[in-house]
Amino acid sequence: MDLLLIFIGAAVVNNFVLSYFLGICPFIGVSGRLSSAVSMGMATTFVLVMTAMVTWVLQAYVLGPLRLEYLQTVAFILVVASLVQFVEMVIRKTSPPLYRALGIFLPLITTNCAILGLALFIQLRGYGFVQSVVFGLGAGVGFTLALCLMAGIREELDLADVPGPLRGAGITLLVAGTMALAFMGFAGMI
Amino acid sequence: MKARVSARQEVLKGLWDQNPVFRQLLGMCPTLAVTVTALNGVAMGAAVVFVLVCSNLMISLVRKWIPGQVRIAAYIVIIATFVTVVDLTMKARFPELSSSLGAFIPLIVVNCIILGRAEAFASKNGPWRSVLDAVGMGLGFTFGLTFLGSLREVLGSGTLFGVTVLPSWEPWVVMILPAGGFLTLGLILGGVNLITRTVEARRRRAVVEASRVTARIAVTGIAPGSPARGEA
Amino acid sequence: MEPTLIPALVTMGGLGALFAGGLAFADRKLRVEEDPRIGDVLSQLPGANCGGCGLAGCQDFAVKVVGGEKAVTGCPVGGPDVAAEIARILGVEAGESVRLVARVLCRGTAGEHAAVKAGYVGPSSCAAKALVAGGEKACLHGCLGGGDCVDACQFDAIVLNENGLPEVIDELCTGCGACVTACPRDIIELHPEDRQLFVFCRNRDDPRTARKICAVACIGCGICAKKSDGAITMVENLAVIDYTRLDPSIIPVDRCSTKAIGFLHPAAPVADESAGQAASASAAG
Amino acid sequence: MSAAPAALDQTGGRATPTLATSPHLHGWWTTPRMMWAVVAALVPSLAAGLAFFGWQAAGVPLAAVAGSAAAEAAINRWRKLPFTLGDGSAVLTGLLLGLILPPSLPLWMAGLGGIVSIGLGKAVFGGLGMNIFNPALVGRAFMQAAFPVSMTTWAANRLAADAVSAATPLALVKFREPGLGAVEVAPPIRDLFLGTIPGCLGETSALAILIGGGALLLLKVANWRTPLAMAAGAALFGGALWACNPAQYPHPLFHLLSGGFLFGALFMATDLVTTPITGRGMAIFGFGAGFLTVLIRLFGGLPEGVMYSILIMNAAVPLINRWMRPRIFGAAR
Amino acid sequence: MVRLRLRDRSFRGGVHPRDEKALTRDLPLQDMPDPDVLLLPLQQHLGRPSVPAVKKGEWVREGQLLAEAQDGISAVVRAPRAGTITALQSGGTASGFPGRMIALKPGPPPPAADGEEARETAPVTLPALDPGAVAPADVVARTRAAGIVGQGGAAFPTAVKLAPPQDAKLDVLIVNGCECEPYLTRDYRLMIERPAELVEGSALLARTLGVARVVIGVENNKLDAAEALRSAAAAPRRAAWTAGIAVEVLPLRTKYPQGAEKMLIEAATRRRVPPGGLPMAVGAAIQNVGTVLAVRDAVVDGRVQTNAVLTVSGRAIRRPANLRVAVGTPIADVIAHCGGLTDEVARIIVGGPMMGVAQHDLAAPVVKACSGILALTREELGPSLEPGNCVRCGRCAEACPLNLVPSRLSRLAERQRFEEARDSGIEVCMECGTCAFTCPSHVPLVQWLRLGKQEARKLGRRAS
Repeated sequence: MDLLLIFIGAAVVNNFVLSYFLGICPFIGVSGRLSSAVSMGMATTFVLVMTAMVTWVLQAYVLGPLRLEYLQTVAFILVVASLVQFVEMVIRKTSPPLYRALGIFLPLITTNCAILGLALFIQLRGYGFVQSVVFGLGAGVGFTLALCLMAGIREELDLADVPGPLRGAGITLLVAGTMALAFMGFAGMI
Repeated sequence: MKARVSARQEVLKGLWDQNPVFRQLLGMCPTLAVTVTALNGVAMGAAVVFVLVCSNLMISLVRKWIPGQVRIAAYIVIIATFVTVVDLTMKARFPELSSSLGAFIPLIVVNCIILGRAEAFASKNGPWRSVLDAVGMGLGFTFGLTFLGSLREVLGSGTLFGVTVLPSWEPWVVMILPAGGFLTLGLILGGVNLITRTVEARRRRAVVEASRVTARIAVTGIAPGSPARGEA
Repeated sequence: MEPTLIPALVTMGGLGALFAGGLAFADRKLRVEEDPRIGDVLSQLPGANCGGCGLAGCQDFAVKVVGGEKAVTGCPVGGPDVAAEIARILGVEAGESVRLVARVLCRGTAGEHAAVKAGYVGPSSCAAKALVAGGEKACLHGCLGGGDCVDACQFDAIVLNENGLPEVIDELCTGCGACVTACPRDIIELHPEDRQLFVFCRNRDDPRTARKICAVACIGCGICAKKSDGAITMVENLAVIDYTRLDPSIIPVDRCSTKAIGFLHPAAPVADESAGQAASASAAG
Repeated sequence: MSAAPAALDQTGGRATPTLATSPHLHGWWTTPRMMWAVVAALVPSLAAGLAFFGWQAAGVPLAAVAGSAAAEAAINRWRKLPFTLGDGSAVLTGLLLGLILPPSLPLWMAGLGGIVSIGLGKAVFGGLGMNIFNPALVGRAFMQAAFPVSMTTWAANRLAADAVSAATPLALVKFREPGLGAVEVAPPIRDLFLGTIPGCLGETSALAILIGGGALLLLKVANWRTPLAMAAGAALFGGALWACNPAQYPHPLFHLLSGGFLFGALFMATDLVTTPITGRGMAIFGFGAGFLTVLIRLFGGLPEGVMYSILIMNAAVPLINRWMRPRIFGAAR
Repeated sequence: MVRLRLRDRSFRGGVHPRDEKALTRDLPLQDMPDPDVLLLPLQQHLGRPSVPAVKKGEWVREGQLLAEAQDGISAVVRAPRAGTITALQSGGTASGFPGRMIALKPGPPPPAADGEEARETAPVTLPALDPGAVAPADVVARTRAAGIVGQGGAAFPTAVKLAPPQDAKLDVLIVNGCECEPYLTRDYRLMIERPAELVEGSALLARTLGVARVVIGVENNKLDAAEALRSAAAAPRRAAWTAGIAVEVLPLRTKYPQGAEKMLIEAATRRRVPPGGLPMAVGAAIQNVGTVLAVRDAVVDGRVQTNAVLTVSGRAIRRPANLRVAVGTPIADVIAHCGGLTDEVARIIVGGPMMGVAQHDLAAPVVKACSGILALTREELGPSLEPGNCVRCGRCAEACPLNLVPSRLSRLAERQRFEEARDSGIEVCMECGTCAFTCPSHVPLVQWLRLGKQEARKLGRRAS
């Protein structure tokens, strides 16, 4: 039950994009087409889960015992960036189709605030290993959900007469704002 | 590679032409998250300016020694170090501000502006220009954040930098909620685009006017309004 | 200070060395062959992987630009400088010496020169109009006046003038050819900027019909062709200019009864030396 | 030029030949007629609201309509678009908004809501037919977030059995004393049906809503699938919970009749622009909205969830339309 | 007795425009006197134009060959009346676009010159054939020689449809008597006036195609026609050779476009023709009642197609009528024969109001497949409204009998995203106009769809 709450909380109620403002850059950048949005969402979810595991281990077995908490930011980002780059290389070599579908999004994810944000949240809330993984998964699903909804809307808006100055990022932010208003309905659920 | 740019222009481009908030749409996460008040905007901007200047300078200095494959990781470590400095300093000196900015101070590490400037500018230019670029971009970011923060603070609480400016204002709570951030920035972006488009259209219209005049001269041989007209 | 600093340095140094070494090794082992230009383009990009281009990061953008799927100006962060650099790498602006400009080859103003057969109800787009009995004008080869070319131009270089015909603003025209493709009647062509003599009509109807439906149509009389020394030929009742053989000074433009053939700027002797001579010569003769 | 004018001369030259594409006939329903029909269908609800809350309550819908109409006219004028108040959509948006605001709301707030509805809900997308979210609900959600206190202050219903208390039935159930069962605090179904309870101007009387909404369904201005599916979603989910624990959770009929459920189902979820275009899509949309409504009501922090559930489903409409595209006639399964 | 049943068969979607058939339904078919000049377009059919076989100034007999078919899907043009060829010219046609045509002035031959033999002046006739004994190949040849084209609208050369490829397995002939277009009563009059010949012709075509079953589909607003056909189809009244062929008259729900090929086949057989497929894909052949009668007349009576049967109607026509006119009669003459136009005329249409073509040039002639000439007033066209934005009400998708989403397809075409439009099935659209009829915003859906189809076809078919 606890894990379910963590999952729903991260996926819907406190959606990373719509209520924590994490991962806004890809949310605006990669939500133009639904196909890219799905791939991006899946790649991000993968990295989030991986980050949750790796940073938890790093914190529990290296930084914690050595009392180096102040190095968190540096260590986490280093680990995440290197790991993502490594995974990208592996996928690229081993499976070109998978690389085209997911891999090309990986470098974009390193600088996604959601990744580092997740790592920091996990430490802040003191989650255990399994909780961290579920939290990462929930955050990833929530990110994918928001991204896909937005991509669907933007494909629809491609056919609409959005006023010139608002086209692109402007209308995306306004839609995101309205979605944030709508998601306020979930407030207080967890 | 490009025309020589004056130091002044190097700084100024960040303020409007390549403003990271309004034009390049970089660093959106903190832009939206912390701009609940104008003060937050200034503080966040200052932190970014510091990190940007230091990291740009450092990267520009060591750029020749970093091998290509690991340069991103190296840059991140450099940036992360300065971010940690800022984070710890703020926690010690301005605990209130630090808590209101929350996780977004450590998250400066992954702010696209900083890594972007490192890759795009500092890794290719000398230390002096890199610092100028950093100052310009940082100030542009600060300006964007402060503007957004002021607007949201005034509408959302009737105050500016904590001072009441609209005494009998019924606060629009929505402005300090996430939704308000998205909506305000979306509308501001629309406004900025409207301004640039209007300017551009005016420039275009001037060109068209000029071409019309040329055509008329070509047809009549007389420039409109020129003294020759009377004789003809 | 000392005791805290050492483990910190060791940890970070260790982590850094570990990952740097691993990545360098992996890079060597797992390298994938690709177009060298992708790397060159990539090195010009900001590298922030911000997704501002709508693609999955700078690498993806570089691949798409090299592949021609994305415009060189597609990176909003890089701005014009980066675009120029990418263009240089791709050789997009490969030494084009003659500037091409779009030219509209119809001067049949509806209701004035060109007969109108009926009122039209429906979308104003030329392509849609052409489907309904060929639009309001009786001429099935002339400008439909719906402005599809205007919409197609990304540079605002083409406007519908007060006569309902498109007009190209030379200064803004980049010669991209979008209007040429957009026009369902093929009345827009790209020509060198300084070219002056054109046949401003595409009507291929028989002389009687042509004369009836438009006062400025080429009626296929062939007078210009006869005196052109072979540079103008009559194809399906329409005068066609072979610019490689053209000597504008010998073309009897003033003998064209409908003025379908003529100079872009009729009284612009300065713009084109030979055109000017032709104008004055014919005026004298 | 041809014989055409000659032949038409038989009419004294008054008719001109026309080029136009087939079909040459059009059905009776036009967009303005549909919009005004919905406005007319809202009259019973408005009348009931005025009966319950007094003539002064008319100010709120009037201010909302004025705000939205003014915004529409101003924006179109600025963008140099044709004047569109005649198509009724701006008036409809304002009226819908006015009917889902508390009767005691300050008038300037209602007007602001109307402006936000049109500006943020419609104009930014390019005007009629282009918007993703229901404009009236965007305005309502904005107001709810902007002025949470004013938006949850209710006037007492003059015709209510308890004409002093001013808490809505949903709030009574949501914020009841621990230990009390849902049934004990909920008003009788008869009051919910007639509307003699506190609440938003147009939402209280199920009877009035059913009269207007039913007419729309019969005229086929609104599609019956969405409201039916929405009722089914709420009744099934609410009913399942009620069956598990009747003391803790309210009866499904309570869900259907209380708050803005019927109003939302019949007037908001049937909005043409922001709901799916295929029958199956409408069913999914409605069911989802009904389910989310009950979810938010029972487990969220707010007593009412109709508005949010419809807005959330609005966001999913492009995806629903995409996946529910009908199979072309004769295409293989 | 054929009764109207609420559950008569039909198809999904469609619309119910006011049928307005009362204007002409009770007016028997009349012959119209010949006009001064007949204009015979060389292209009165789908496919490539025919090639003239006569010269200017020549005098021709009625039924004489004027133009040869150019290839398989082309049809011959025969002289509708005896007369003199006055010109080979270009002129306006009812499609709205100009085309080549032969001008023929009806009249007696010029006096024979000295020493010349008096020429044959009787109409050209083909030998009458015995419908019970004629070989299928001869029916096809006769249909081709008579220049018969489909009367259902597309004007497809009928001979081609009567000779399906060897591997086609047909088991039913569907005769289209739906006449779902409002105003038109031409098919209705034919069914009422010539039921026996229609049944005979249907049996003839069934024999030619090798099928044993005929279904005549009639909308249930024409139950008297269905009744007439049913009694004509009753076994005792039929010729002996038709005994092996079952002829069934099937009342169908009155709904537009019930007469569309795919819709009628579904209603009659519950089979669905796949997208891009022909009726033969589901074992059905389909012919319009007018076509069936034309083939029957050509075989049994040896007559060539020289007349067009059409309805002249609309509230802006002074005297509506059902007429038999010589092919090539200018529209203006037909209108004049019907008393001319009233002042209220807003649009003149050739064909039905749902799929017909608005006319700007009334000098254009009536062609073989012409089903009607309508002159409508402003009120008849429906509510007057400036085309507005799509409000995504979904009425077009609900009404589209082919299950397309017209609003989206038209928007894609408008935005020139033809590839996506093609992938969403725009080429399946038959331009029946159901979507645009029902659109409350009066979006010109059919026009955009037509553009989209044209461009999608240009893109070429991608192997899928």
